[in-house]
Formats: sequence, C-alpha cells, structure tokens
Amino acid sequence: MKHLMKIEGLSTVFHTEEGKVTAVDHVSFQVREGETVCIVGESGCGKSVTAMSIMGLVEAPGGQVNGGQIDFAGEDLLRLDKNTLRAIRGNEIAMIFQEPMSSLNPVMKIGEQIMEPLMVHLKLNKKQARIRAIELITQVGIARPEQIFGSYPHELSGGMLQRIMIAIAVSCSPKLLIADEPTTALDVTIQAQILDMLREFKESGGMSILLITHDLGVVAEMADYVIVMYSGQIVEEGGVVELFNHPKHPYTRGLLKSKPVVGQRLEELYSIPGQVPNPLTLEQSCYFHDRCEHCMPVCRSRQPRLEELGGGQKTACWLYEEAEVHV
Amino acid sequence: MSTYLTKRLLYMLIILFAASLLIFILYASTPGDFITGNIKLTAERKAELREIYGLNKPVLERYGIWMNNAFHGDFGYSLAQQKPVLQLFNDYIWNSFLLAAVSTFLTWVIAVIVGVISAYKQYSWFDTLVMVAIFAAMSLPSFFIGLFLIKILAVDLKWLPPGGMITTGSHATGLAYLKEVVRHMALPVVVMTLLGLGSLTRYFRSNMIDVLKQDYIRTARAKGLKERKVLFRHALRNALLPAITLVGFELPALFGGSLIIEQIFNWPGIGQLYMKSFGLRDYPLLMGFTMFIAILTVIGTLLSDILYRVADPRVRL
Amino acid sequence: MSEALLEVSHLKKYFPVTEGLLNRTVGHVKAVDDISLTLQPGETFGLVGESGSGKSTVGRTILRLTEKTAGEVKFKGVDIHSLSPAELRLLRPRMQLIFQDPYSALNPRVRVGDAIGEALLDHGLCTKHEVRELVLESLAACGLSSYHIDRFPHEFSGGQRQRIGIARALILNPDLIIADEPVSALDVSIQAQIINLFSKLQQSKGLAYLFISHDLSVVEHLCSRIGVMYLGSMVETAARDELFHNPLHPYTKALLSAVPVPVPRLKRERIVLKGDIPSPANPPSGCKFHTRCPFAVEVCKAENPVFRDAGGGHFIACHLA
Amino acid sequence: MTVDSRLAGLREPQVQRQKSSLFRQSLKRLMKNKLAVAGFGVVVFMFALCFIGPFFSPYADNKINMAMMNKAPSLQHLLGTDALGRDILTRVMQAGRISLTVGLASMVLSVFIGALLGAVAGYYRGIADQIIMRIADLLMTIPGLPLLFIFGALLSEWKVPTDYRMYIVMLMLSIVNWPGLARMVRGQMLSLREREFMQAAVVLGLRDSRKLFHHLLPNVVPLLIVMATLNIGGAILSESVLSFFGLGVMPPTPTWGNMIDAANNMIDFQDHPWLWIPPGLSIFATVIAINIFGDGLRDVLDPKQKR
Repeated sequence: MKHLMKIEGLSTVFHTEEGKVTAVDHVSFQVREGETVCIVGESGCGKSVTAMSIMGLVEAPGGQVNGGQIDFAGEDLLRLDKNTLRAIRGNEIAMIFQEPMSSLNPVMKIGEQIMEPLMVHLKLNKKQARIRAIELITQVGIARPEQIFGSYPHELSGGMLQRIMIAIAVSCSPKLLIADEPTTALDVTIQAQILDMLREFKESGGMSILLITHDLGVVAEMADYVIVMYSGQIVEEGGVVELFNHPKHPYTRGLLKSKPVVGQRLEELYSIPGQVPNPLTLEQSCYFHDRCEHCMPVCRSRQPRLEELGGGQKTACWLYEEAEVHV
Repeated sequence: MSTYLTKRLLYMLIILFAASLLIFILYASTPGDFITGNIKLTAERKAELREIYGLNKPVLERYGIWMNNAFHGDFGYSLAQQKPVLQLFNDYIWNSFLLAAVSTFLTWVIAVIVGVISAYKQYSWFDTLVMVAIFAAMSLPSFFIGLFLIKILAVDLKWLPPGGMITTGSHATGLAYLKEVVRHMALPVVVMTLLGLGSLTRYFRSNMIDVLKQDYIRTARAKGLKERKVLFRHALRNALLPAITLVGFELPALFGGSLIIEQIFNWPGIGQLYMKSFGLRDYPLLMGFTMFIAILTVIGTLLSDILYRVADPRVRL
Repeated sequence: MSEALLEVSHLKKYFPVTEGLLNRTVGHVKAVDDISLTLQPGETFGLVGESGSGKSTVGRTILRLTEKTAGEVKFKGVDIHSLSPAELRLLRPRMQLIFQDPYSALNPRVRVGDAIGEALLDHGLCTKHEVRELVLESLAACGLSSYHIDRFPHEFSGGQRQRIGIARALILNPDLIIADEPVSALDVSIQAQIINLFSKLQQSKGLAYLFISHDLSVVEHLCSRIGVMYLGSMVETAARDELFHNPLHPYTKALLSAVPVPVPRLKRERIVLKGDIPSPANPPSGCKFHTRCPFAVEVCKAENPVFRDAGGGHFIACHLA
Repeated sequence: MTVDSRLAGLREPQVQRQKSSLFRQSLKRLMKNKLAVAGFGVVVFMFALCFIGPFFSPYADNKINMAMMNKAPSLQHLLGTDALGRDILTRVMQAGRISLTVGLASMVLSVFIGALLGAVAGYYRGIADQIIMRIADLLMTIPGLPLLFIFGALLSEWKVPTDYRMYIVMLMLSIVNWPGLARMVRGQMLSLREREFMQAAVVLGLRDSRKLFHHLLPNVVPLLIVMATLNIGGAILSESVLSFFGLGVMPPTPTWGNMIDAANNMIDFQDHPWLWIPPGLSIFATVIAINIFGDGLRDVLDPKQKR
C-alpha cells in the first residue's frame, strides 16, 4: 500500500511559565492509503499535540513545531505557506474532536457550519451548498435534516453533534480524517454508533483515518496499525494483531494488562506503579524506567531507539537491544 | 416570556417607588431651599411663597403630592427657571444626547476594533501598549483631563473653542451653524470617548481572548477558513454577544448627560442644568432629574436582560 | 438474612422543570424514578448506566445531598431523610462519598493534611495531638507519602488527588462509601491503581461500596451485585456473574455488546442501538426503553413493565424476558 | 479541551519542593509581571512621597509668604507657589496624604461593609439575602454622583468642621461603593457553594463555622484583595471630583481634588497652570499605578485564570 502521509522526526515544544515542554519528541510514522492508524497513550503523552501539529494548529501561547517534516501527498505540510495549508485543511485533511458540545459555534446554525467548508473548498454557491449540507446530514443518519439544518448546537445531543462534526469533516471527501478522541465524551451505546459510522465512511470513501484515543478497546476495534506513545515519544508500533497479541514494550504490556475487560474478570488487576514523569524535568533516559519492572542500569542513562523487530513491529526498549547494551 | 416580563416590571416599579421615596427624603433633608437662598425676598413674601409651593407641609405629605403629580405626568415646576421640569428636560436633553450619542458611538467602534486586534495579538508589543493605554484611560480624573485639554488646545493653541455649544453672540444658521456646533463638540466628545474607552476596550479584549480559546474556533480553523473569517465570523459574534447587555446600561449615560463634562465644557445639556440648579437648590428640578436617571437605569437594566435573551439562541424563555 | 447496611426502597427524586423567572413548574425531570436496592455490610453494589440514567442522583439522594421526592433510605435501620440536620451531621462520618472529578472535589486553598484531618477534629473523634498521626496513617493506606501532608491540591496529579479524596473518606472509618465514577477521569494505568486500592481497602476495613459507574468492565471487576439503570429506572439487577453471562434485559445486552474489547479482529454479535437516549425531562411512555429496543412490541409502548424476580435474585423490568 | 489544560495535565508536582505556601507562590508569579511590579513601585513611591516627603520640605509649615505669590516653578520652588506664596510641591505632598488616606480608608470601609453583607447574603440566602440585595439594588439605581452631591450639601449645612469632613467623605464614598462589592462577594459565595468541595464538606459533616471560615472565605479573599486594590483608585477619583466641586474635603485641608479647584478661577486656569496641573497628574499617576498593580494581582489571584 502506498503511504498517504509520512511524518519524519516531528517535534513540538511548548514554552510555559515553568519551562520548556517537549510535547512531541522526534516522532516518525506513516499513514497508508485506506488505513486506520491509532495513536494510543495516556493524557499528556503528546498524541493530541501530534494531531494538532499535522493540522498546523499548534498556536497556543508558546507552542511551536520546531522540527521534522510531514510529507502529505508529496508536499511537506510544515513548509507550506499559510494559504496552501489552509486549502488542504478541512479539504484533504479533516478533523473531528473530543468535545462535540463545544466544538460547534453556539451562535451559528448547524446548516451554516456545514456549508462553510463546501463553499470555501468546493466553491459551491449557497444554494448548492445547502442541498449538499442536507444530504450530508441525512448521510450521518439524522432524521429530519431540514429541521436540523436550521437548529443551533445547544438543541442537539452530544451524539448528534458528533455526527454533525463528522458530516462537516467528510463534506469535502478528505483523504485523511484525524479523529481526536471522538467518542470519549459519549456514552457507550452512542460510541458504538459513531465508530460504526467512521468505519463505513472509511470503507466507502477510501479515506485514511488517524484515530487518537486512550481506549485500547476502541483501538482493537478500529485500528489496522497502532502507535503507542509515552511522554512525547513513540515507544512501540506495529500491526494491530501483532501488537495486541505480542506486545513488546513493558509499557504496552502494562497498559494491556491493567485494563479490566468485560467478561474476563481477574481477582486482581495488574497496575503500572508510579506516574507519568514531569515533562519539565526529563533527562537522558528511557522515560518509562522508573515505572518499569525490567529496569536496567542502561535504562536510567541512555535513551533507547525505536528499532524494527520483524513483522513490521517496532519498539524503543533496551530489553530488545541487548547486543548494544555494553557498547 | 410574558410571565417573566410581568415579574420584572413589577420589581422595577417597586424599586422605583423605593428610589423615589429615598430621593425625596434626601432632597427634603438637604439644607436650604430656593426661597431661603434668595436674599431679595422679605420674610413675609418667603412665608407666602412657601405656602404657595407647599414647602411648609410635612415631608411625607409633600412626597404624596409629588408622587401623585408625577403619576399624572407632572414632574413639578422649576422654581428658578419658572418652567415645568419636563419642558426644561426637553429643552436640554437633546444637547446632552448629541454629545453622548457621538461619543458612545466612537467609543464602541474604537473599543471593538482595538479590543479584537489586541486580543488576537495577545502578548505582542501592540497588546502591551493597548493595555497601558486602557489603564491610563481608566485612571483619568474626568474633570482634570477636560481642563487640561482646554488649557492646551483651546487656551494656548487656540485650535478649538474652550466651551459652550455655539460662539457667544453668534447667529450662524444652516451649515455654518452645524460647523460651529461640531467645533464646540470636538473637545467634550474626545474627553468622553477617552473616558469610556478604557473599560470597554478591556471588556472586548478579554471577551475576545476567552472566545479565541474555545473549541469551536479550533474547529473553524480546522475547516480551513481564512483567519479573517475565523476572527470576524466565528469569534466576534460570540465576543459581541455578551456586550449586548452593555447597551442597556448605556441608556442613562445617553440621555442623562454628564454632570462633570458638561459643567467643565459649559455645554448646555441636562447635566449642566443639574449643576446650575444644584447651586440654586431648585428641588423640583433636582428631584426630577435624579428620578429620571433612576428610571433610565432601571429601564436600561431590563432592556439589557431582554436584549440578551433575544440575541443568544442558547437562552430561552 | 442479617440486617442490611443500606436499604433503599422506592426512592424517587423529581427535579421540577420551571419556566421563566416566575418559576412556574411545567413538568418534572424524573431523575430517579422508583429505585430500590439493598446493600449488605462489606458488599459492593454497582450501579451502571449512561448519562441521564440518574445513577449519580441516586447516590446524592441517599446521602441526602438533595432531598428525596418519595421513598425511603434506611442506613443501619435509620431513616436518613427523617433525621434533623444535627442528627444527620453526627451520622455523616459513617457514610462517605468519593467524587468523579478529583480536581474540583478538593478545596484549592486547604492543605492536604487539613483536608483529611478536619472532619475528625470537627466531630471530636480525636484530639489535636492525635490527628497528625491518623492523617499520616490514612495517607499511607492510600499510597501517599508523609511529605504530602503540607502540600496543596494543585501540586498533585489526578490519580494522587483521587487518593487524597479516598484518604479523606477513609479516615472517618465509614461503613459505606458511595463512589461516584471515581476512576472515570483517570488514565488507564492510574485507573488500575485506584481500582486495586478500592479492593485492598475493602478487604482490610470491611467497607461496603455503592459503586456508580458507566464503565461495565470496572463494575464487573469490583462489584458483587450490579444494577443497570436507564432513564431513572432500574431495568435489571443481578449478581455479577449472572448479569455478565446471562443478561436478560435487552438494554443490558446492548450495553454489554457495545463495550469495545481490546481484542483485535474479534467477531462478535453486536446489538447497536438506534437513536439517542431520550431526555429524562420527557421520557417515552410505557417501557422507557421501547424507543430504542430492537425487540419492542406493542405492549412495551403502552405499559410500564413491573420490576420482578426472574429467579434466583435476578430482577428485571421487561415484558419480554 | 484547550492546549493550556492539556499542558496542565503534563505538569507534575516537583518532589523536591519544600513546604509550600500559596502566598509565596502567588508572590513569585506576581514578581514575573514587570508592569505590575512597576505599578506597585509607583504606588509605594507616591505613598512615601506624601507621607515622608513633607518632613524634608522647608515649606512644610505653610507660612503665608506675600513676596512669593503665584510664582512659576523655579529651582527654589520646583513646582512654583500659590496665591498665598505656599510651595506647591509641599502642598501636593500634604494633599496626597489626605487623598490617599481617604482612598484607603473608604476602601477599607466599603470592603468591610460589602464583604460582610455580601457574605451574609450569599451564605445564608433566604430573607437576609433578599433584604441586603434589594437595598443594594436600590442604591445602585440612584445615580452615584447626584447622591454624593446631596451628601456633600448635607455636610455643608451640618457645619461639619473642615477637619472632620474627610471622615464623612470616606463614609459617603463607602455608602456608594459597597453595593457593587457586596454583589460580587455574594456571587462568588453562591458559585463556591455549588463547587464539589463544598458538597464534600457537607458529606464530611463539617460544622457551619468551618465551612464558612475554612472553605468559603479563603476562596473569596483573593478576589476581595483584587477588588479592594482597584477600589482605592476609584475612591481617590471620586474624592477628587467631590472636592473639586467644593462638596468634599474643603480648604484649608488640602486634597488633590480641591487644589485643582484653582482651575475654576479664570486667571489661575490660564496663567498659573502649576497651581492645578501637578495635583491632577498626581491623581492620574497614583490611580494608573494602582490599576496596573491591581490587574497584575488579578492575574495571580483570580481563580478564573487558574485551574
């Protein structure tokens, strides 16, 4: 399969009051055409910032992409001028967010908000955009599209709003859809509907999905390829089956073991001790070392590199680089 | 909506009633009156006049009469000017309105523009400059800045007239009259705009900063909209919405004149009328004026509420 | 049967829906609509439901943080809702609450040690000299260090704050802890730590939990009996293994099948429910679930099913099962 | 979720830190705001100038010197002299004492009344709330300046000795100012009551006094400090207006406001600007410094900014 997007050494930093935080630290991965890639990790691991960096929307005070390249359909997104990037955004790369309730403008009608990208990117006129918007509302499974078209966000439920967000996202038939925790704020039964819908759009539209989530269940259900992030770095990646069946990195293993699974109750849950390190005081080491059961002296002093292990699986862990330990 | 309105109106009336009582008692206990202050009158004439104006009656009875008349649309009779208070208001209020309307308009336009730009470029040197200017504007003693500008621009440089609405003894008409008024207006308008600008700019700036952090702004950008559109179509609407409540609060200022500015610039408005009457202890006029402002304040508050409810789709009645 | 620790019978909590500022009541949100449950000492009862199911309101009404509309809450045989404020205050230490959001549940201006120890002092359960020792003990039991005692809440991560919240409840030696979504705001690795802490404390202190959660996997792990709520009503109650392996209510079945399982390429039969959860202010007639139920028949629209025993302590409210 | 809050998740507590104090942390953050520090510097300078300055002035006795009437600024009299030959700089400093005292004292009084009534209204609600807030509504309906004017006129009639007038002026300003503060404190109390930590206090069965003094009030104080600071500036401005119109503090007690009264005299206004410009600039400098400092305080203390 051809790659659609290839990210190479992406780094994003935030300059905060207390110091510099490297939220995304030399991250490289690719998304192939028609593939769903999941980035999984806990809060603060840099998964959302990675998405915002791709969109060119890291602009919070002090935030800045300061290295790497994002090759998308032959162009480096980080080196495009603002207008070209804007033409790609919402058009070839679209995005949906975690909080559907606050992601739509509260004082604009739903219809208007769906029409905007249609008019900007597809250059439809108002009339055509309106017709298309109503089609889109129908496509995301909402009855009475005409009525919804004229309503305001606060009149709809969270699940409906997320459908509207999806309608906006797929309106210009993007090649890549970035979904940042799209179901975290929703109930399980609604989550199932939204995930089904994303899968349908992916299959019918041939688009790729970059799904960002903390929920390993969602990952297993949706992903073709999985990337595990920890403290701004990728610690493991691989095909979904290999990664779930043979996790290599102690963090990945820990995550999988610490999640209770319906119908597979254990007497005691495994838990990873400690907590995520302070991003302000990271030192040259494996960032997971002080929570790791297999911590070795080298883990405290040197950073492991992400290495191929065969079968397309990669991990950044000294356990798998024993040959190099004594160099 | 109607039940809400009824309740609000009722509360409004109660507050106004209490305010009227308070105002009346305050003025009634204010020392001296128009007659005492007039040294030309004999003691008998004074007593006679008191009788005529009902000033010898007990306070509460006088209040009753005052209120009764007010309900019939009669706000009393100015003793100094020998004219009905309402007629005097009508004579002066429009001068005040002219001044207030122009400066309010300017204040809002400048505040919105500067506030939006400043918020968009938060932490830039422009923003810092604006912040300092905002604090400066909020810290100006109104009468002092008025005097200061008169001294420099009118007295020393002689660019603009120092006060009044038309040049003394002028009989200009038509366009010449208009030009004269505009020249006289310039300084008081500048001062009033300056005084209002600080807090309003700050209000828009902080509103806009809050709005720009919202998720839907990120969504708008993610859609690939132009920055101008994100700012003015998506952000500004949300930032302006709460400002609608301020429109109502401007009401007393629009029609109530400005005591200080009109006094300093000798502008023949209702504020100056009040100041003049205050020196003369012309109670009917003073009470009428204070009550008038109180009414405007209460109506303004109600108006703010209604406007907000009309404008915000999220608030339903 | 021994005396129940907590007995909730036919509890109702309606919130009035008012219009205008005149507060004319135009309807009711039936947040809790006829809920009954019993909790034995040392037992864990799980209350599961989606948003709007009223599960949190059940917890809050039991603790009388809001007044009930009807029904009865008996804690150790005492009717909580008939106590005077002073009597209630004295009973408070016996039943504690753990909040979902560890950020807002702690006062930002109170040091951790004070936050944990102040209730002891206020109830006169120990002297000023003893309190520090007891606080340290409680901190240690919840996996926190002694140097944390003088810190302020903002210096802690979410997981640590949840530990502080647990320590604050634990120090009073309660019989019952109502935990309202205590791990929902936490990351997976931290979530496991807190769940284990809950189990450990139950074993060592003989606590009873009313565990409120939307997460079935967590509830399955911790609870011995589970109740499933939908729009203010209990639709199914059963012992843990019974509920998870033999769910009878269509809603429970759908809920169970909707939970994503971390096993890739898993083929399983899934009941995807249509539509949205109706508003609790305007619930459907008859069985409240009939609008989304794949098996609904005529009778479901008209009649509210009775909550009945389907055998062996497995209760269900459904016309079909 | 904003990037800020995402970052908040990233920030982990630093283990090595010693026993912390919220005050010290706030102070540290305040010191980073250069503008606010500068504002504070100016405020301190003005206070020092007004309260200590006169001791170093050779003209502090305010002796009438007919030979030195209305002299323009010179090396001898840096800001010139007035109609009685008194040194303007010294007068400005002495006036500042009164103006600053009035501003400070009226702030203390209005904060005291406002905070007390606001807290009572917000905590007990019910009847007390109704009564207090209705009175506040009423006072806010009547325009402030005419109200102050009436009070001022009353003062003149009661023949309040000029020495005592400043105390009455403080009281007047407080009467006009407290409703706003009370409303704010009440609003803050009401929103705090809804916070989960207050529910936690209920579940813990804490006493009312502890809930009020340990949980509610400490969360109101920061906002109160900010409002109080900004209130000083407002009071100084109001006092100057009153005194300028001869309804506040009257000569011979000098205040910045009644010194500007010189501008009401056509000749002094046009030809002796040193009589009225220095006190005006003093007001401006002091108030802007207070406002900037207060705003810096707000950034540090207002919980709305923090999470």
